[in-house]
Amino acid sequence: MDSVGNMIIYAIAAIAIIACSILAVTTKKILRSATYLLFALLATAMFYFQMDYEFLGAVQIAVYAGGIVVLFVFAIMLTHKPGKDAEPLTSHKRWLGIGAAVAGAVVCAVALFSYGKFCCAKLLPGANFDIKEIGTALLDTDKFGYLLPFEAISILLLACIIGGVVIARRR
Amino acid sequence: MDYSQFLIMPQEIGLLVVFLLVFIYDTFMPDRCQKALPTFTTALFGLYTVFSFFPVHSGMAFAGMFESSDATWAMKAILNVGMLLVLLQSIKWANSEFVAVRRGEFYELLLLTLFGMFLMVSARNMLLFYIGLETASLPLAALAAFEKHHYESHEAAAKYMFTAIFSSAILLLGMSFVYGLAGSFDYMTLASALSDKHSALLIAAVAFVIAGVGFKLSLVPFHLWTADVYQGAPTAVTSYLSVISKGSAAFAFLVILVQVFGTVYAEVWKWMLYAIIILTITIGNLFAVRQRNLKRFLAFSSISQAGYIMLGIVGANVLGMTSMMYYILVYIFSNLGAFAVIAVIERQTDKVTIDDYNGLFKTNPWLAFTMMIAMFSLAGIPPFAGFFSKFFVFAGALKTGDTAIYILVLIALINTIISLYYYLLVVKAMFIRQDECTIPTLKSHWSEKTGMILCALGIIFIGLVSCIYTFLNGVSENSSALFNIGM
Amino acid sequence: MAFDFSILVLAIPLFMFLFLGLVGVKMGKKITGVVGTIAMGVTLFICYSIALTYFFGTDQGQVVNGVRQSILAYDWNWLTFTDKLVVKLGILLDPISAMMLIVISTISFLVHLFSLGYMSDEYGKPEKGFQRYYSFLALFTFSMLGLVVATNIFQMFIFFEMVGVSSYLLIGFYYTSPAAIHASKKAFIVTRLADLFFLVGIMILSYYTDTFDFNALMASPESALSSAHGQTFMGCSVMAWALTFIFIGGAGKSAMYPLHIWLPDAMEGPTPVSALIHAATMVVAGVFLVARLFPLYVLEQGAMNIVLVVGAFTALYAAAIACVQSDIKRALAFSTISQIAYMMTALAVSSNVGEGIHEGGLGYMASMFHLFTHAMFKALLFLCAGAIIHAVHSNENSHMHGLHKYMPITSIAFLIGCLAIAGIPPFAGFFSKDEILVACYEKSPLWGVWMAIVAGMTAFYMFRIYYLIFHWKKHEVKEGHHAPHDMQWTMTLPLIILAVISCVAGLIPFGNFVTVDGKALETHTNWPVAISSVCIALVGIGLATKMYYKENKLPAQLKSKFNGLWTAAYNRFYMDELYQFITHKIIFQKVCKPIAWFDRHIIDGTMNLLADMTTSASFAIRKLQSGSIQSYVLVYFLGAILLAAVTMVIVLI
Amino acid sequence: MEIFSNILIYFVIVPLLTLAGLALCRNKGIGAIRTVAVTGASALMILAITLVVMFLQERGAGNDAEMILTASWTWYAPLNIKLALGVDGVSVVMILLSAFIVFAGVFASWKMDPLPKQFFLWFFLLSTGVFGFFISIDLFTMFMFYEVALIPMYLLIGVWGSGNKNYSAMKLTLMLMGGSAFLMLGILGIYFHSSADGNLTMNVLEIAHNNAIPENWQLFLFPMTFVGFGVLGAMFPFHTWSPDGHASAPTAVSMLHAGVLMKLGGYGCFRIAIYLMPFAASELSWIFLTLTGISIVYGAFSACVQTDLKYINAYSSVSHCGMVLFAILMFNQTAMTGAVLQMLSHGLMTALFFALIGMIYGRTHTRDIRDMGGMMQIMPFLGVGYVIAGLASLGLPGLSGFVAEMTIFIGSYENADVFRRVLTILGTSSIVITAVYILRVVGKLLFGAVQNEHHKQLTDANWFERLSTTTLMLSVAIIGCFPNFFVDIIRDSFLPVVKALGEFFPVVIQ
Amino acid sequence: MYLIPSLIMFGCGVYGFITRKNMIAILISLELMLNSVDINFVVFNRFLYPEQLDGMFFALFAIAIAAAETAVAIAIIINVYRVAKKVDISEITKLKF
Repeated sequence: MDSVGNMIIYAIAAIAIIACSILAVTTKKILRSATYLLFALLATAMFYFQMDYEFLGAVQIAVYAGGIVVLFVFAIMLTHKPGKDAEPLTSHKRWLGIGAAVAGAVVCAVALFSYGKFCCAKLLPGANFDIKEIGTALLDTDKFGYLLPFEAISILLLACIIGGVVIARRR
Repeated sequence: MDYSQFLIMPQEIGLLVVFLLVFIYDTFMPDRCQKALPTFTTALFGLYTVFSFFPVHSGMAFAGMFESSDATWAMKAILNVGMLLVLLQSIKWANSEFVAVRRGEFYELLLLTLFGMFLMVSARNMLLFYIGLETASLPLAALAAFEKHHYESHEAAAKYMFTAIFSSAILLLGMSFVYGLAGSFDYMTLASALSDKHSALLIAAVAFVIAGVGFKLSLVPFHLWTADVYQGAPTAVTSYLSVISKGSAAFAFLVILVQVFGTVYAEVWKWMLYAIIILTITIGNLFAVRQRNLKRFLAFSSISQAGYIMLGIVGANVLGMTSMMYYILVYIFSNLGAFAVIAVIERQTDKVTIDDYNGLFKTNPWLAFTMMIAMFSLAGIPPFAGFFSKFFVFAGALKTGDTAIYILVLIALINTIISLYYYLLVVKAMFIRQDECTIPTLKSHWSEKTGMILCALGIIFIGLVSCIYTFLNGVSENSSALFNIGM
Repeated sequence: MAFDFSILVLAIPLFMFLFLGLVGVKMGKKITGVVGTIAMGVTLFICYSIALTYFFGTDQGQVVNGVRQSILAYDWNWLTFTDKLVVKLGILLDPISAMMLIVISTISFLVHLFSLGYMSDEYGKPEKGFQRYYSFLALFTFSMLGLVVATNIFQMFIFFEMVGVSSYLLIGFYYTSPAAIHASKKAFIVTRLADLFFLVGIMILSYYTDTFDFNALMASPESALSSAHGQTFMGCSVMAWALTFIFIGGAGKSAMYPLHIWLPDAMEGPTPVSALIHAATMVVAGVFLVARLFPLYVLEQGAMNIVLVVGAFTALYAAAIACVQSDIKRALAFSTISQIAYMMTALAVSSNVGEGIHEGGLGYMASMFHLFTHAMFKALLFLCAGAIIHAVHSNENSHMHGLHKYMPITSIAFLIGCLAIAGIPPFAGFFSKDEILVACYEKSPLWGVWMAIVAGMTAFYMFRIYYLIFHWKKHEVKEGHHAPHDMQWTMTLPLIILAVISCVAGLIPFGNFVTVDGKALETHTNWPVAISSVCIALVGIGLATKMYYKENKLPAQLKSKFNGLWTAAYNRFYMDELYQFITHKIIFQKVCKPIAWFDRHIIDGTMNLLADMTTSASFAIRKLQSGSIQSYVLVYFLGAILLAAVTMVIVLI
Repeated sequence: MEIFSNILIYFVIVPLLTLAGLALCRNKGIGAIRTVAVTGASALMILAITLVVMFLQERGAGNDAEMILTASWTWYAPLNIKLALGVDGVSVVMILLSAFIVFAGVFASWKMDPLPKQFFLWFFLLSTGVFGFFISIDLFTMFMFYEVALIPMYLLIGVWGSGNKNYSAMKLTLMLMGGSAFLMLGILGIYFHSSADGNLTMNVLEIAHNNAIPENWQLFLFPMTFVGFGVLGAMFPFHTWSPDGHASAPTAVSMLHAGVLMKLGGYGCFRIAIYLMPFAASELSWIFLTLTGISIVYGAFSACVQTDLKYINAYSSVSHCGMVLFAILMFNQTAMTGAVLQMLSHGLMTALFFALIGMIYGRTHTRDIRDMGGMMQIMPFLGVGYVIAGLASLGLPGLSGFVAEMTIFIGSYENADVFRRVLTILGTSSIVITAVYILRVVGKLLFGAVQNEHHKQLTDANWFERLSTTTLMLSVAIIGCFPNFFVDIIRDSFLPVVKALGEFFPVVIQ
Repeated sequence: MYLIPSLIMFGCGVYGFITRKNMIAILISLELMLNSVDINFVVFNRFLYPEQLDGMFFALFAIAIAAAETAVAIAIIINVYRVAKKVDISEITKLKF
C-alpha cells in the first residue's frame, strides 16, 4: 500500500464493493439488485488486478460479471413481469438479518484482526506470474500442480450440466 | 507430469468407466432398449462393486493431494455396497411412468455424485475436498427435483440447493481462514502449521469448517433442510442422501478434523463436537418423536444417527474410526432396509404415513419383518447389527477416557431410549395396531426383493460375523498414522 | 436304636396327607375316612410305644443318675445357613415331647374317629370335601407331631408355620361361608404376625448363640448365652428381647392377650377340628415353646415376668368373657384361652432362684400336667359340643336347653368335662390345677389368689354352659326336625374314652415323668391350697346352679344391672373392633391406599411425566422447523457463529 | 469344531434351532408349531438337568475353580470381546430355573391365538437371550443377550397382551431399555478400567482378578450398573413397568418375565455390579439397601389394595424381587445364597401364579377379584394350584418361598451393623403383609359363593394346563423340601465375591 | 484492509439471504457471499503467502464452482416458478414441522 495511486484505487474499489453490496441486498427492484451485484463483482475484479492477479481478475469479469450476471438477468426476465417486483420486507426479519450479519461480521473480524501475522503484512511487490505458468500449474501433477482438481471440476461441471438439463427439461 | 499417478485411483476410474458406459447406453441405444437401462446400470455397478473389493495400492498421488489407503479403499467399498443397494431399490421406480424419460440422467447423476464422494474420502487437499463436496451435493439438488409431478420435489430441491450454497460459502470462509493461517491447502502441511491453540482465527476456521461439513452430515443446528428435503425428494434419492452422502461426509470429516485440526483437538473441536453431538442426537430425536410421515420421520432419525456417527469421530482414535466406518456400514443396511420398504409401499399405494402402516404385518409379513429389523437395528437392539455398531461407537468415544465424554455418552444413551420409542411406534403400527384400510398385499419387484433381502441379511449378519469389524479395524490400524500427526 | 421307628410317626401322617389329597379324590369318600382313621390308629400305636418305651424303657443311657436323658432319634441336615447355623429336621425325644406325642395322637385319633360321624349328614352320607378334610387332618397331625419332636428352634418354627397353615385350611374348611373365610384369614394373619416376632427372636438368639439346636442350648444355657452377655438394646439385654419375641410367637399360637382374637373366630371350623387344634394341641404350642426354652427363660427374669403378666391377665380376661358368651363354642374357646394362660402362668412362676431349678420347676411340671389333662377334658368338651351341634344344627345355646333328656351320654360326658375343668376331685383337672395354684402361691400369694379367682370363674362359666345346654328349660323341637338324640358309636365312643381319661388322668404321677431337668419330682398335696381351690370351685358351681339350672329371671336382672360390663364382656371388650380399626382404618386406609396412590400417581406419574415432557418438548421446538429456508439459514449461520464465539470465549478467556 | 464340545453353547444353539424350526413351520400348522416348541423346551430342560449333573460331578471330582466348563473364543478381537462361557453354581440353578419355566410356558401358551408361530418365535428368542445371559461371562455377550431377552417383550405384550397393552408394552420396554442404557455405560466404563496394564478385557473373571477399577470410577460405575440391572429387578422407584407390564402381558410372557427375566436383574447386580466393584458396593450399599428395603415393604403394601389379580402379583413381585437385591447387598454368603434361592422360588411360584391367573382369566375374562368368587367350586384344580402358589408366596415351609426368605433373613441378620439389622427386621415384616394380601385374594377369588352365575359353566384345567402347572408346583415343592441340594450348589459360588468385599467391608466369612 | 470490504460483503450476503423474499435476490446474496470469500483467498495469498499461487487457484476453482452452482440454482428456481408461478421464497414452505 505504498503508493497513493494504489490507495485511491483501493478506496474506490472498496467503497464500490461496500456500497454495491449493501444496495444489492436492500434495493427493491430485482433487476437493480442484479446490476449492483455486477458492479460489486467488477469492483472485486479491480481488487484482483490491483493485487497483480490479472488472470483471476479476467476470469472474475468473464465468468462472474459476464456469465453469472447475465444468467441472473435471464432468470429475472423469465420470472418477472416488468415493474411488479417490489418486495416488501417485514421489519422483524430485517432486524434478525442485520443482527445475524453483524454478529457474523464481528466474529470474523475479531478472528481476523486478532491474527497477528495479518496486521503487519504488507503488499509486497509480488512476482508477476504469467499466464503460461498458470496454465502449466493447472495441468501439472507435481506439487502446486492442479491437474486433479482440474479434472475433477470438469466432472463437476459435467454433472451440473446434466443436472441442469434434467431440471430444466419440461417433462 | 506423471499421468501414471491416475493409476492409484482405480476405484474412481472404474466408477467413471461405469458412468461412461451408462452415458453411452443412455445416449446411443435405441428407445426399446432404454427400459433395460436401470438393470444394465445396476448389473454394471454390481460388477464394479465386486471389482472395487480388490485391494488397491496404498499411497499418495498428485503431490499429496490424493490418498489411497486401506481405509479409503474400505470406505469406498462400503459406499459402493450402499450405492448398489440404492440402485437395486430404484430399478422399478426408475422405470415408472413419470421418471422413465429421465432415468438415464438419474443414474448418471448418482454415479457422478458418488465420484464426488470418493474424492471427498480420498482428498488430502482442501481444494480437492471442496470440489468433491460440491460434486457430491450439486447434482443431488437436481436429483431431489426429479419427480417433477410432485410439488414437494421442487420445494425439496430448492431448499437443498440454497442451503447447499450457503453452506459452501460458510465452508469456504472457514477454508479461507485456514489458508490465512497456514498458507497451504495440503492436509499434511496444514497439520504442522496449525498449532497455535489460542488463535481466534483458528477457532473460527474450525467452527466454519464444521458448520460447512455439518451441512452434509445434517448435524444440528445445520440440519434444518434435512427433513424437508428427505420428505420431498424421491425415495430413492432420500435413501441415497441419508446414507451414502452422510457416510462419505463423515469419513472426510474425520480425516479433516483429525489430520488438519488434530493439534487443537482437546482445546477446540472436541468441545464443539460435544455440543453438536448432544444437540444433534437430542433435537433429532425430539423431532422424530412427533412425525407421522415415514420419510420425514427417517430424516429426523437420520439426524440423530448422524450424532452417533459423530461419536466415532469425537474420540479421535483408531477404535473410533473403525467404529465409525462400521457404523456407517450398518447404518447403510438398516436405513436402506427401511427405505426399501417405504419405496415399495409408496410406489404402489402412495402411502407414507405411519398410520397407513397399521396392520401391515397381516397383509405383508415380509415387508413388515424387514421394516421391523431395520427399525430394531437403527434403535440398536441386538442381535441386529445396529446394536454392535452403537456399542462400538460408544466404546470408541469412551476410549478417550475423560469424564466429560462419559456424560456425553450417557446423554447419547438416554437418547437411545427416545429413539427406541419412535422406532417402536413404527413396529407398533405394523404389528399391533389394526386398521380397516390396511395396505393390501403387495407384490415387490425382484430387484426390490433382492435389495430387501440383502439389507435383511446385512442387518442380521454384519453384527454377528465379527470379521467385518475386525477387518475394518485392521484397515484403520494401517491408517493410524492419521492420529499421530496432530496429536 | 430303639427309636428308629419314630420316624414313622411323621411319615405316616405326611403320607396320608399326600395320599388322601392326591388319590383320595378318586376313592370313595367313606373309604378315605376309614383309611385315614386307620392310619391314625397306627400312628397312635407307634406314638404310644415310643412314649412308653421312652418313659419305661430300660435301655442304657436313657436314664443317667436319675436324670432322664433326651434322645436324638433323627437329625437330618435340611438347610444350611452358615457353617454353624444349620437347620436340621429330626426327632428329639424327651419327657415333654413324649408326653405331647401321647396327647396329640390320642386326640387326633379320636377326632378322626369322631369326624367319621360328624362330617356326615343324618343318613351317614359323608359331606362334600370329606377327603380334603381327612387329608388336612393328617397334615395337621403331621405338623403338630413335627413341632413337638423338633430338635431345634428352627424346626419348631417351621412346624409352627405348618400348623398355622393346616389350622387355616381347616378353619376355612367350609370355604363357601364368608364367616369361615374371614375367620381362617384372621387366624392365619394374627398367628403370622406372632410368628414374625418369633422369627426375629430366632434371628437374635441364633446370632448370639450360633446355634438353633435345643440340645446345645440346654446343655449349658449360661454359656450359650455368654456371647450375648452385656449386649443391650434400648436398655434391655438382647436375650430378653429375643426371648420376649419368641414368647410373642408362642403367644400368638396360644392366643394370649392381645393376640387371642383369632381363636374365638376360629370356631367357624368344623367342631372336631376345634377340639383337635383349637382346644387340645395347636393352641398349646406356645406353652410348649416356652417350656422347651424354659432353661433360657429362667435366666432372663425380665422375659419371664412378661410371660407371667400376660398369662395371668389373659387367664382372668378370657374367663370374664367366657362367663357371658351365648355361643357354646365361643364360650369354650374363651375357656381354652383362659386355661392356656393358666399353663403359661404356671411356667412363668417357676424359677431357678431359691430352691434351684429342680424344685422351682414345680410350675413347669404343673403346667405340663395341666396341658395334658386340659387337652383331654377340653377335647371332650368340644367333641360333646360337636355332638350337640350336630344334633341341633346350631351353636347358640338359646337353641339348645334341656337336651339332657335327649342326649344322656353326651350330657354325662360333658358334665365330667365340666367337673374336670372346674377342678373337682378326683377328676383330672383338680390335680393339675392344684399344682399350678401351689406354684403360684410359692411365687407370690397375690398370684395365687388371682389364679384361684380365675379357677372359680372357670367353674362358674363351665357350669353355666352346661346348664344352659342341658337344663334351663324344656327343649323345643323345631317343626320338621328330628328330635336330637345321641349319635352313632363313632361319635359316642370318643366321648366315652375321653371322659374316662378325664376321670383318671389326674392320678398319673406326672412328676415322675415330666420335669424340667429330667429328674423325678415328688409332689405333695398342699392341703390348704387344695381345699380352698375346691371350695372356690364349688362356690362357682353353686352360683351357676343358682342362676342357670332352672329358667329364671336372675341372669337377666344381673345383665341389666351390670349392663355396661356385660355388654363389654359379651363383645369381648371390643378387642376385635380395635383390631378391625387398626387394620382397616389405619393400615388399609392410611398406609396401603396412600402407597398404592403414590405408586400410581407419583412414581408412575413421574415416568409418564418424563414421557410427556419429551412429547411437549418435541412439540415446543416444532417451530424451529418452520419450513422457511431463511429461518433455516438463520439458525445455521447463528449456530456456526455461536459455535465459534463460544469456543473463542472459553478457550481464549 | 471345538466350540461344540462345550455343553453350554447348546443352551443358545437349541433355542436357535427351535427358532429355525418354527420359522419353517406353516403359519396355520399349529400341530407342527407345538411339536417344535415342545421339543425345544424339552431339550432345554434335559440340557439343564444334564448341566446340573455335570456340575455336581465336576465339583465332586474336586474341581473347585470359580467357574467350570469355561471356554472362550475370540469374537471381536479389537475390543478383546470374547464368547466366553462358564458357569458357577448360581448360573447353573438359574439355567435350571429358566429351563423349567420355558417348559411350563410352552404348555401355558398351548392355545395361543392369534399367530401362534410368531408368538413362539419371540418366545424362543427371549429364551435364547436368557440362556445366553446366564452362560456368558463376557460383559459384552452378557449385555447383548440381556437386550435380546428384553426386546421380544414389546411385541409379546403388544400383540398378544390384553388391556392397556400398548401403553404397558411401551412403558416396559422403554424403562427396561433405559436401565440398559445406564448399564451399557457401566459396562464400557468397566471395560476401559478393567486392567491396570492396558490389556483391557471384557471377561468378568479376569476383571475381578485384575481388580483394577479405580475407586473413584467405581463410585461412578457402580450406580450405573446397579441401577441398570435394578430396573429389571424392579427396584423401587424403577418398578412401575412391572405392574402394568405384567397386567397386560399374555400368560406365558408374564411367566417368563417374572419367572426368568426379572432374575437377570438380580444376577447381573451380583455378577457385574458387586463382584467387579466391591469398593463402591460397600461404600454405596446403604443407598441401595434403603431402596430395596423400601421395595420389599412398599410392594407388599401396594399389593394389599389391588383388585386386579395380575396387579397383585406384580406388586408382590416387586416385593419379592426387592428381597433378592436386598439380600445380595447384605454381602454375606448366606444372604446371597438366600437371594438365589429367592430368585428360584420367586421365579417358579410367580410363573405358577401367572399361569393360573392366565388360565382363570381365559375362562372368566375378568381379572377383577371383586367380580369373582367361589372359583374353588368351579375349577378345583386351578384353585388348589392357586392356593399352593399363594402358600409358597407367603412362605409356607415345604414350599420354596420359606426356604428362600429364611435364608435371606438369617443371613442378613448375620451382619454386625445396626443399619443392616434394622432393615432386616423391617424386611421380615413383609412376611405378614404378604400373608395379608395372599389370603385376601385367595379368600375373595377362590372361596365364598360364586359371584357370577355364568362362571358356573366354566371348566377346570385341561391336560396341558395341568402339565404346565404341575411342573411348576412340583418344582416349588422340591425346592421347599430339599433346599440343601440347591444350597450346596449355590453357596460356594459366593465365596469369591464375599472375599472381594471383605477387603472393604466387615464381612463375616463363614 | 482488503478484508474489510470482503467482510461487509459477506455480511450483506447473509443479510440479504435472510431478508429477501425473492429467490433470485437470495441467490444474488449468495453470490455476494461466495465472492467475498474469494477475496479472502486472494488477499491471504497475496499478502501472507505471495510466493505461491494456492489461494488464487482456489479462488479460480471457487469461481467456477460458484458459476455451476448458480446455474443449477437458477434452473431450480425456474422450475419452482413453473409450478408456483412465483419466485417468492414464502412459496416453498409447504414442508415443515
